[in-house]
Amino acid sequence: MATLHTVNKSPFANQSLLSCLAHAKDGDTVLMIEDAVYGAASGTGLADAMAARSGVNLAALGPDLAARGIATERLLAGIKAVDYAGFVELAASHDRAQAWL
Amino acid sequence: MATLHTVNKSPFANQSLLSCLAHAKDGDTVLMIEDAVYGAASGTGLADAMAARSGVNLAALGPDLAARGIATERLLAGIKAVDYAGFVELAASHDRAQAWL
Amino acid sequence: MKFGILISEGPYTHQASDTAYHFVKSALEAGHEVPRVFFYHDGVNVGTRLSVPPQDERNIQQQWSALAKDHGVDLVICIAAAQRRGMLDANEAERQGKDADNIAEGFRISGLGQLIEMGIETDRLMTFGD
Amino acid sequence: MKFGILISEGPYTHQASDTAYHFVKSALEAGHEVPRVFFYHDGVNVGTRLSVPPQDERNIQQQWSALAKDHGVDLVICIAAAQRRGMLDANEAERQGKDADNIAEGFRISGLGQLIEMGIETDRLMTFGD
Amino acid sequence: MEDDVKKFLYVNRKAPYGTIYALEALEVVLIGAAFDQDVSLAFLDDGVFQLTKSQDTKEIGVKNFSPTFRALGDYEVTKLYVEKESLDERGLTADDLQEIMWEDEDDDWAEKPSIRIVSRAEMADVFADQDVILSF
Amino acid sequence: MEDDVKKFLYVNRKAPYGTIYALEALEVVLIGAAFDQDVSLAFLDDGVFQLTKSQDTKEIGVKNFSPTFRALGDYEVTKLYVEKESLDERGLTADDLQEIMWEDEDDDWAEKPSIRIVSRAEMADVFADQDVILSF
Repeated sequence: MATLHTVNKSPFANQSLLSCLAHAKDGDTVLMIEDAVYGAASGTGLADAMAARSGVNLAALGPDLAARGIATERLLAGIKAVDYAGFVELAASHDRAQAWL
Repeated sequence: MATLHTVNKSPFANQSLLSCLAHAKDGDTVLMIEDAVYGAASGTGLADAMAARSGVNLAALGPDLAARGIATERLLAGIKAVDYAGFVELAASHDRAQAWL
Repeated sequence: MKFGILISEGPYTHQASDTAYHFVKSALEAGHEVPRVFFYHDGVNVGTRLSVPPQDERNIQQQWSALAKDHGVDLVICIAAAQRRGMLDANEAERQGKDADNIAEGFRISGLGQLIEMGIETDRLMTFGD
Repeated sequence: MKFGILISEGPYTHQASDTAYHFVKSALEAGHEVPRVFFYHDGVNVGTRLSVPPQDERNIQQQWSALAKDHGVDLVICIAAAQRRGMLDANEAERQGKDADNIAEGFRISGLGQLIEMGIETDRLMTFGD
Repeated sequence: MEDDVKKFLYVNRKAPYGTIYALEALEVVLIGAAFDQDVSLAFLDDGVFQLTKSQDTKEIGVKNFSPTFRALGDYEVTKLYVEKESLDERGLTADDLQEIMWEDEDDDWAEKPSIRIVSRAEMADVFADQDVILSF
Repeated sequence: MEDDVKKFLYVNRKAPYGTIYALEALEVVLIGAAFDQDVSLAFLDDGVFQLTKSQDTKEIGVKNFSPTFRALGDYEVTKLYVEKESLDERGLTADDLQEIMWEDEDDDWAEKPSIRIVSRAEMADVFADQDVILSF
């Protein structure tokens, strides 16, 4: 009974990603889309907060990463890039979706 | 040659107020309007960050405080409540206005 | 699986309606059903037929209207949100005494009950907003 | 003193256009001049004459149109932002081959140069957005 | 509870008045109440500001919709979860929130509070227990 | 500099593509360049993301406007202030940004970089030196 959480705001401007991570349960997936994908990069001031939630699956939308020039090599360890079809699969394979607007 | 800075986003959700405070110069005024007035209340997790910028004049828009149920007694020490006419006076008496959107 | 889609932001200004479009297209290609998309808040503005985006940009309204036509997706604009924001169909325009309407083909105006119904009748509700 | 006003968000969804309205009214009451208000981004949506807000809510478009009439404030909607978002006057509708227009009285559509000109010719530029 | 009843959660994370999301979320809740589903509301992050007392919007010229929360009991919307950590960070306590009551017809119409202050961990449990989550 | 020239600053604090502000800000800069004012651009907070290399928007179906920054020199827009602290927090260095050049006609058309990396304190000085500040 896992939840797919989607976050779409830059974590450098907005608290939504941190709030989402604080509420996600082990086994849930947090998918970063749109401006939230900036949170998927390594070497930022947020990397520690992201790494701390080790029980949660982290993913980022590849088309949004590419649009923002974030190469796959720059992703934090453990973050999986998915395309729109992968987004649909995640939505279908979890029991509910929660958007952190 | 002072600047009137306006901030309109809740500092609990968004970094704009903190960024504004980090860039305001001594003698400038930071006016909190709309959802930013939540930052003017005492007893919050942000009160220390607000108090640290002692060279900057802090003000909050009274009509927005009232709308959000923040009584004048709850304001942080040193924050002045102004009405729309006071907002206009601040805009006229400073040399420029900068909106932190 | 049946997906219900809620779009809460307007076109061009926020990426929400673009992301939703790519999600819906991919879901349909994967064999899922998307019986309805509900437009709420500024999302109602997606349905205007009066927009003229630059020629080198996508036309968001036309993308949605094409999905409605090709896949029978029911595009519902919330009437209460639409009234505040000046989105009207011919019926509403007449009822409100307005001299023009602006809803594009494939979109229809209806009540918030359609959103709840979508939540009840689909397997998964996806929200795209800001 | 002459104030120029830039409004960057749409009506009802964000408070920006309300705050700007109260600011402009107070500035005029204090004897200042507000020669122009420029509507950009979703701010262009303030100028639709098709909105029908609930009866117990303010009518934002009518508030602005009244200021234009009573105080000669020039309400300018950016043409490029308006085209993306489906805001047209009768001329633009004809030029673009659209069958309807939706700009309210007191508003006019013009280019971004009017924003720069406002910055040059006023003493203080105030921005209301999100 | 019948099998065709779904658990609907309305999640409120935004402050009122600066944007319209809080008001339009409440409009969905009122319409949704007619559908006989199992409805809960969650207030966390800036959403807790929606429930504060003494809101007076006269001077900003915007409708004060906060009294409507007190009418939710009449619509059989009686579960308003409010996150304690969100209150704490904002310098608020339960006393700063409106009193919102409902009448329990199974308990001789006793008046009971609709607001349930929960921890962040309990809020996460509320989220994980839903069929449909509507976020505003 | 003539007396009727004002110092215009365009402040960019938002990331591209998630919202349209960055693109529409650039459209103002291009039009504004025709007015012979003293123009500067500031990039801080998430605004620094606008200038990064290798943006490829094909899959999101949105126009990639990042190459337009490289054309600003042709419009005599040659002062792009970028805040170092904002880069640092985001794990970026000057090497992650596009090379944006302009030709100095007073110096035998020498190519010079338009991007000037400044500290937060220097950015505050840039702000305090303006006549008109347009924020996006």
